Amino acid sequence: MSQLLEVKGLKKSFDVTRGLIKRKKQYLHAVNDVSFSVQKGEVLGIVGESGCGKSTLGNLIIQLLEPTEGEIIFDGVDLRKLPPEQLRKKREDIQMVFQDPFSSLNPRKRVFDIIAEPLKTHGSYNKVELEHEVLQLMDVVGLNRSYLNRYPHEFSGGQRQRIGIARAIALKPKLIICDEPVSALDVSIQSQILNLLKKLQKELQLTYIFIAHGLPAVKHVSDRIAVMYLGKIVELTTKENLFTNPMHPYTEGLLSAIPIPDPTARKDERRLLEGDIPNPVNPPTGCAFHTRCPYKTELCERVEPEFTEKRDGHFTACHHPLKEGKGIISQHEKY
Amino acid sequence: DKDSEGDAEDTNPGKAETGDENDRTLTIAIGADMVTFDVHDHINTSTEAIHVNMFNYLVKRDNETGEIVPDLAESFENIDDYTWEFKLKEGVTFHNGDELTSADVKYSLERVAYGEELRDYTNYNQIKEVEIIDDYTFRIITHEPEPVLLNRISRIASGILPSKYIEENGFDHFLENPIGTGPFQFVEWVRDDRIVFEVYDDYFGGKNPDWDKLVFRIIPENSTRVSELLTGGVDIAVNVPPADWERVENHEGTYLAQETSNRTLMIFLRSTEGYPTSDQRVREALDLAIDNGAIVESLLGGAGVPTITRVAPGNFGFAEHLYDTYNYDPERAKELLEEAGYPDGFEMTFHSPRGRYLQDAEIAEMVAGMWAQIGVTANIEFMEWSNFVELRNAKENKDAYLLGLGNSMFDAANALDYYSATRFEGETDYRNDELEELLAAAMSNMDPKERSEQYVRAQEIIAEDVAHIVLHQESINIGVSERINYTPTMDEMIYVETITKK
Amino acid sequence: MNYFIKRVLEIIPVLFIISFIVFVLVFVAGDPVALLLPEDAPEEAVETLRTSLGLDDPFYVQYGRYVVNMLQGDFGDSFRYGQDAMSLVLERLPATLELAIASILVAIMIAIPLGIWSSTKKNSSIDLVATGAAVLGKAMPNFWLGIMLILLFSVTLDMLPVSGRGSFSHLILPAITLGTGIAAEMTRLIRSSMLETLSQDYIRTAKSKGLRTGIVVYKHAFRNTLVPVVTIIALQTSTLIGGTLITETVFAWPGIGQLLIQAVNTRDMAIVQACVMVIAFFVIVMNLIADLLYQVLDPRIRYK
Amino acid sequence: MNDILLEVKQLKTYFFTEDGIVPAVDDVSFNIHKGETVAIVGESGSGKSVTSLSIMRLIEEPGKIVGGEINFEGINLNKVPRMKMREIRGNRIAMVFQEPLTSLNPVFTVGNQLAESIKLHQKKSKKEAREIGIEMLRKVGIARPDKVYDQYPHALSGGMRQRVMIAMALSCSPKLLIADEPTTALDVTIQAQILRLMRDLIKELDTSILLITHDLGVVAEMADTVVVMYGGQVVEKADVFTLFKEPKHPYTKGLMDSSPKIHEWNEELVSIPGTVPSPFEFPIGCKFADRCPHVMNKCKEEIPSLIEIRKGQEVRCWLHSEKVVDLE
Amino acid sequence: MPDSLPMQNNLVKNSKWKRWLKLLLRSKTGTVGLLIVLTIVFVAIFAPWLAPYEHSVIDPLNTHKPPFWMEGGDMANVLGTDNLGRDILSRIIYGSQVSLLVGISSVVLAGVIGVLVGLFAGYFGGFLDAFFMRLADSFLAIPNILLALVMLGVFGPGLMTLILVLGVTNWVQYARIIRGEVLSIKERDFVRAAKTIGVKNRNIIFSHLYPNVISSFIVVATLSVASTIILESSLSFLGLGIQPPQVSWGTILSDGRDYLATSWWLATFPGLAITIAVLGIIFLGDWLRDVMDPRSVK
Ligand SMILES: Nc1ncnc2c1ncn2[C@@H]1O[C@H](COP(=O)(O)OP(=O)(O)OP(=O)(O)O)[C@@H](O)[C@H]1O
Ligand SMILES: Nc1ncnc2c1ncn2[C@@H]1O[C@H](COP(=O)(O)OP(=O)(O)OP(=O)(O)O)[C@@H](O)[C@H]1O
Ligand SMILES: [Mg+2]
Ligand SMILES: [Mg+2]
Repeated sequence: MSQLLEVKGLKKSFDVTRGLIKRKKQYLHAVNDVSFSVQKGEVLGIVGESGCGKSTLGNLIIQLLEPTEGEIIFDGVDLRKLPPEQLRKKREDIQMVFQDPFSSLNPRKRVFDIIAEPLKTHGSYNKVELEHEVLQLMDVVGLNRSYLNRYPHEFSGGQRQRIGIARAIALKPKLIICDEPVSALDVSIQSQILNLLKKLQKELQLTYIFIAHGLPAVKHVSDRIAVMYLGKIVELTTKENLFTNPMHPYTEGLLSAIPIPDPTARKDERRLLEGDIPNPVNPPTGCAFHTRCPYKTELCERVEPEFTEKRDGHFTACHHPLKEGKGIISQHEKY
Repeated sequence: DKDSEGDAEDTNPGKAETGDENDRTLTIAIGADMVTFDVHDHINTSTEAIHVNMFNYLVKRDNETGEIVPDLAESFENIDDYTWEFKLKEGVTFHNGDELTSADVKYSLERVAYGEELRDYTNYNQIKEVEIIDDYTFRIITHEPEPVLLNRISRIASGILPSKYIEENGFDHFLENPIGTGPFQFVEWVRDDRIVFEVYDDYFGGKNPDWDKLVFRIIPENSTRVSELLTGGVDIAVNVPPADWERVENHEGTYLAQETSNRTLMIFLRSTEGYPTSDQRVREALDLAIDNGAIVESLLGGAGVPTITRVAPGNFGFAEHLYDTYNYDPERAKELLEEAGYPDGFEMTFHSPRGRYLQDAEIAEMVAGMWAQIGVTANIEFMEWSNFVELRNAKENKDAYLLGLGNSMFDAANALDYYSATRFEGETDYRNDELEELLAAAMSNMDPKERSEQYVRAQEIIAEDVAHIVLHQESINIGVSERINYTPTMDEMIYVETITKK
Repeated sequence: MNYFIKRVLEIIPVLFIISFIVFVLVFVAGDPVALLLPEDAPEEAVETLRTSLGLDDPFYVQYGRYVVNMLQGDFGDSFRYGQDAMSLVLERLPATLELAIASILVAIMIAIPLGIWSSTKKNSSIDLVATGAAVLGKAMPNFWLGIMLILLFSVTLDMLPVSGRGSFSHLILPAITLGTGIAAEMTRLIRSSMLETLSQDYIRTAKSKGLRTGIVVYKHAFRNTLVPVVTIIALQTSTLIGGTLITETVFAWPGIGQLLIQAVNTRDMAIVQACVMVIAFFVIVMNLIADLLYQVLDPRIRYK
Repeated sequence: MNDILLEVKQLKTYFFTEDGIVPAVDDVSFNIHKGETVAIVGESGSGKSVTSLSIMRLIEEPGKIVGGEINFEGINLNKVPRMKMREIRGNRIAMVFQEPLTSLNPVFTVGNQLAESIKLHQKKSKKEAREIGIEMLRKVGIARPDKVYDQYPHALSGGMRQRVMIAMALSCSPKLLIADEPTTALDVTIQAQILRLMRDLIKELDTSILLITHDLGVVAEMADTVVVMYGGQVVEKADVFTLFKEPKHPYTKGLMDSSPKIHEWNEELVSIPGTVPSPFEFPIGCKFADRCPHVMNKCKEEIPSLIEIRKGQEVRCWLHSEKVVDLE
Repeated sequence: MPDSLPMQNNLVKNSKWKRWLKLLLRSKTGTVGLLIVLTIVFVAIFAPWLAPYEHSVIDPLNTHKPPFWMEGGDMANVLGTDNLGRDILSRIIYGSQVSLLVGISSVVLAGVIGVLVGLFAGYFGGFLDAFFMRLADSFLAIPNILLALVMLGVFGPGLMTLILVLGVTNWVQYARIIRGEVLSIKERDFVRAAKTIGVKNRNIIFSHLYPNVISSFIVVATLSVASTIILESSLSFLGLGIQPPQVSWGTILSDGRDYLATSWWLATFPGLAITIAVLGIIFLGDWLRDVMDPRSVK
């Protein structure tokens, strides 16, 4: 597998100085020194709690936001160095599936127009070809062809998400960023969309960056998973590793917080994380997680741990990585 | 309900002004604010109507006899064609106590006679000099023989100012704190709201017996002004529109005082080459098409006199046979048009000010309607007064415009001056050589009888030529409270001295 | 940047733009010399005056001079009154402000109860009548309403003075005249934002606590509609001041309106400029105050 | 456990909208015993919230409770006068809503809103209410409660707000707490905290809970009894262990299969085909007929009734109805 | 997710127009509003055929005639005559032409400017936005009627000037509203989606933003036709409105104001016409607001 995307030292800070009385400038480091790479055909999951910078990261990669610092090397070129018109052309190769199926479709456009827009923008099709393409895309994502002339408000959330996916794959992009594509959907629909995404990835050899709140959804599609906390990646490894041998205490807390749909498995002794996520404008010193970490030491309060490869392909930023086997799935459960 | 009645009484100071304690206040509602206290720098009748209560002229026109009688002057005498000698009354004081002397007269008259930038300059620049003989004697010397000098100095801009006071304090101070010799002295001027005077105890004509305080309130909206009168908020309301005459007359506590004014409403026509109206037949046709009587009847409630000349009775040079009559013959008008080559009529532009004269806009519309009957389409353009003035100054007026002219000199000289060729060059371009000669001769003719004949002849020529269409003589229509006696005068001044309590 | 300072600084370009707009208008209006001089003034006199007033200079020179003078607080002299235009305007400002404030109070007194009432009884006949009344208030031209009020309350019922400024009772009719139109707009706004608020989750929460409807409506819902209400009041300042032009004429109220209309009619451009600047400044300040009020009214709003 | 606190009997709440009648809740019955936690699960639009709002009598135009009874401590809430209902609301029955951000009034301080019902129902002075309020905040695990008491909601994080909501709901020690998706808007770690908190508090206060959720994980952790709703109807009702072990209704099964299993590594998720139809598009018969893998002709024609197939488990499905068996 | 989603699905089958009609018939005020507006438009278009007389024909002998039901009135002049003996009904019928023309054209003019400014300033932000918003602030700070008064005073009154002046003074409100909408819409995911696709800015503005803001424009525009009609009457009061022989409701009303105490019908009937028209337009506007509310479209 060859490398498709490499992100190096990516940073994004927002100016959030507020108040009437003049104060010191305040910055919110939504994405704070993030580096990783994605191979062709791989699915990289990104999880983390609300506000930890997942969407910002996605928006940076897709150039909806201008990074404060860092490089985004896509397919061998640094996207930040491309002149505007070339960047516009390059967009063909990176697409996005949005979280909110309601706001991501223009309410005044028909399904046809929505799906055809990328095709019209980047290709030259005549009417017949265009319609043909669009219908094919609709087939691929499982939309009834007769919906061609309907407006978005005439669809349910799941169907809308299919439209969004059709739009994203229309140009056969090399990379698709899915920003919580299923969080807004009902459980029974979530699984339909997850299956669809997975199927498309396999069939079209797509590469995904799959952003999600919770681990359950990520787990089903991702090859590797990055866990974010307060603008930083704290752990990055394969999903098997993450679920069986998490190294970061935050990952452990995340795993144990997942409610298990089995009443017989209720266990009260689960180790739950205490407290809230700290204010990202004034993150804690040292390891940002130390305020909630059950294993914190004095070192953690002072020194920020580096994000390094602790085991083979298993990166984490922790002074006291966990021992193996702290996951919720034991090794032998693995088939 | 009792409560609200009680409330109404003590929350109604507007009414209270006629109550006991305010019994000695006279409140007069006028339509537009006074322009200035600079007596020489306005040409505004309604401003002068206020000024006459705090300034005096050397001589004044007796409104009943039409004669010119002394006011500040004790006596006057025509020394030669160029010189008049005056004697001042002694013991006349300005409101600050200074005594009136010849120096004040010299200052006042020469200021306007020499002040090119002043609006009244053209009516006084005939004066060459005021020569002081002693404190109470002086002579007015003119450039040319001046038959109407007395008329000139008994009207707008003739008020005598306090020269010492002005020299000491500057003219700006005077404008803020004006003083004069009149029966009332200045208290305050709240612009666009009111001008307040109080009685001057040492007035040379004697302290006013009825009024301690005089208030002019500015109420631009007609119906509001009338309402104030009806509710007793004011004692006098000027310019009552015809629609409200009946209300004022029939309302218990008010009556309508009417008088014909010295103002005549006219339609000025372009005699300039190229305009249809340059043809005398067309002008006559337009005149014949207008039923002056109908206008006076339906728009002015019968108040107003249709006329063919603009010199009104009471003026020197009045031509009686042209007055209280009009030409109306639409059939003949059509014939004339046909003769002039307009069998199907023509289209013309008709400018009219709005809100300046009694029913001016309505009159314009009605005239246009009457012209329509003989096939002439008049497109009316109403204009705000300033735009109208500008239009005329720029000489951009088209075929016709409506204008009302007064005559504060009460002499045909002032009125007929308007028909000399130089006066309206580029504006109406009317010219009649015979008329030119007549007017020039009359201008400096010191023989009254002959001069009068010259003017009557001039008016006949003007009427034959239809230099302008003369519509009617306006009326003054003033609403008055029953508690006072007031008779308006033809000159549109409001002499508070003549207003008495019943 | 500090929000407040930023907002205050923003006023400067706005005032400049306004001065420019007005100056252009005045420039286009042509020169007032004709009105200053007697009708048959000699040409030389006209020319002399033009030159002495600087009216011969090119546009940018005139504008530059105007701006420099303006910065020194000098808006020129009124042609009509021969006095400093700005002081004439300021002299009259209190009367206009008095009327404006009274009208706002009238509007508030009408609009708040009516708006809340019709929102809580949505689509009932009460609501319909209230909406109708509000629309009616908007549809009646000020001058017509003013004259009618005078005829009714002063002439026929003899309850209130007709015109002028003085005691409290003088204020009533003009304030009602002007207030009604604003009340109309306000009622509609309060109604719709109340409806919006009443459908919010926290209203459901308040109800689920067992609070009385009155408390739910007046405490929980109404407090939240105050921000739009303040906005509309601030935005209406402009309409309000515009309305005074008419109302002041009808009631012979000695405010800026009268002065301005006369000034426009007589081409007294110094006054027109001073008036516009003062009014604009006032409107801007009102909006600024509203902006600051938002923070008090809605703790969520903290400016960046 | 036999004393019933709340009895919902054949509740019918319809919305008379401009497009027609929406039978949002159509014949729903269940009981809540003292100290019991009953969970209602179901997809969006299945009528969960409307059920809970009906109990609170907070249904608004154009909605209307058109049938059934809601007996709370022996009183039919559907019939009590409004005054009386206000006394019950917030006092005997309290409610926590899904969106902690929008459910708190942004312009009043936390304390103000918290004290409101304490003052109202417990007739306390402002000062006393403050003390009780701060105590409640402490109870729900808010650090520095006296400071938070004077803060505005927007200054708090989602988890804190939800704690405030819970504190508010529990401040008058209600007998019944209705929690409408109390954790849906929260992060997993916070959700776990809140759920644990609720569990601890009800134990302490002996409060019954009606928990509304669509997350089977939450149900499994919290509930004693589960009511599964679909299209405004109860399709299955059982105690939590039975339900998870042997779900009978095809919808319940589908729901369980389609949620991702964190403990298993299976690749393909099972999912229920199709989507919940709009209220007007439901089939005439069984509302689930269109999406059911076991659909029969009968299902499309006639609505099955809720049948107790064994003690404590009721199912609304022709597959489990004697009649169907007969036919076969 | 809004609970109402499934419910809305049902509306799918109706075409847009059918749905509007359905919503219209459901709203009493909306129906009334539409009927009023249609009637006025009809009257304005067919004025020459509907009016019993030419509006400017004067009759000096027949002035101040009361409406037919009063003593002295007759069916020849159903609503009476004015101070020049002109038939009031005819004047009102003809007046609807100019009133509507002024209302609609100035709003269209203002709308074109305002919508364009709003779209571009809102979308691009930055200096362009700052400039236009300061400009907008400036215009907002000057009361409409004041600006109109000064401009008309300067340029002289007249139909075309009036339309231009009102257009120039009113663009701001549209610019502000549209900009506000654009600011929120451009953050919506579908605009971001268009950007990620690489759609050109111009296309984003005209094919994504424009269709989504135009409905608010229509609502506001409808309502401001009403305010313009009222504003025109105020300007007539100041003598700066429509000039004769053209006639608008505002001029009839303000011409008649001196006769309110004596011949009330002169000012009352045009006043009534304005009131009814404004009422109708506002009702229609409110209904449009409901119909076009994105929440009811979603
Ligand atoms: N335009 C912005 N201005 C200021 N702060 C911002 C902006 N966009 C995002 N943030 C802040 O940056 C942080 C990260 O935001 P982001 O949307 O990336 O989080 P997230 O992980 O996607 O959260 P969620 O799961 O809620 O979508 C948050 O604290 C957010 O408040
Ligand atoms: N005000 C209303 N007007 C019309 N229909 C309504 C209204 N409120 C709810 N409904 C309908 O009632 C049905 C049930 O809604 P309810 O809110 O109870 O669903 P829910 O199960 O709570 O869904 P969610 O999980 O999304 O909260 C839905 O079909 C909805 O469309
Ligand atoms: Mg996000
Ligand atoms: Mg719900």
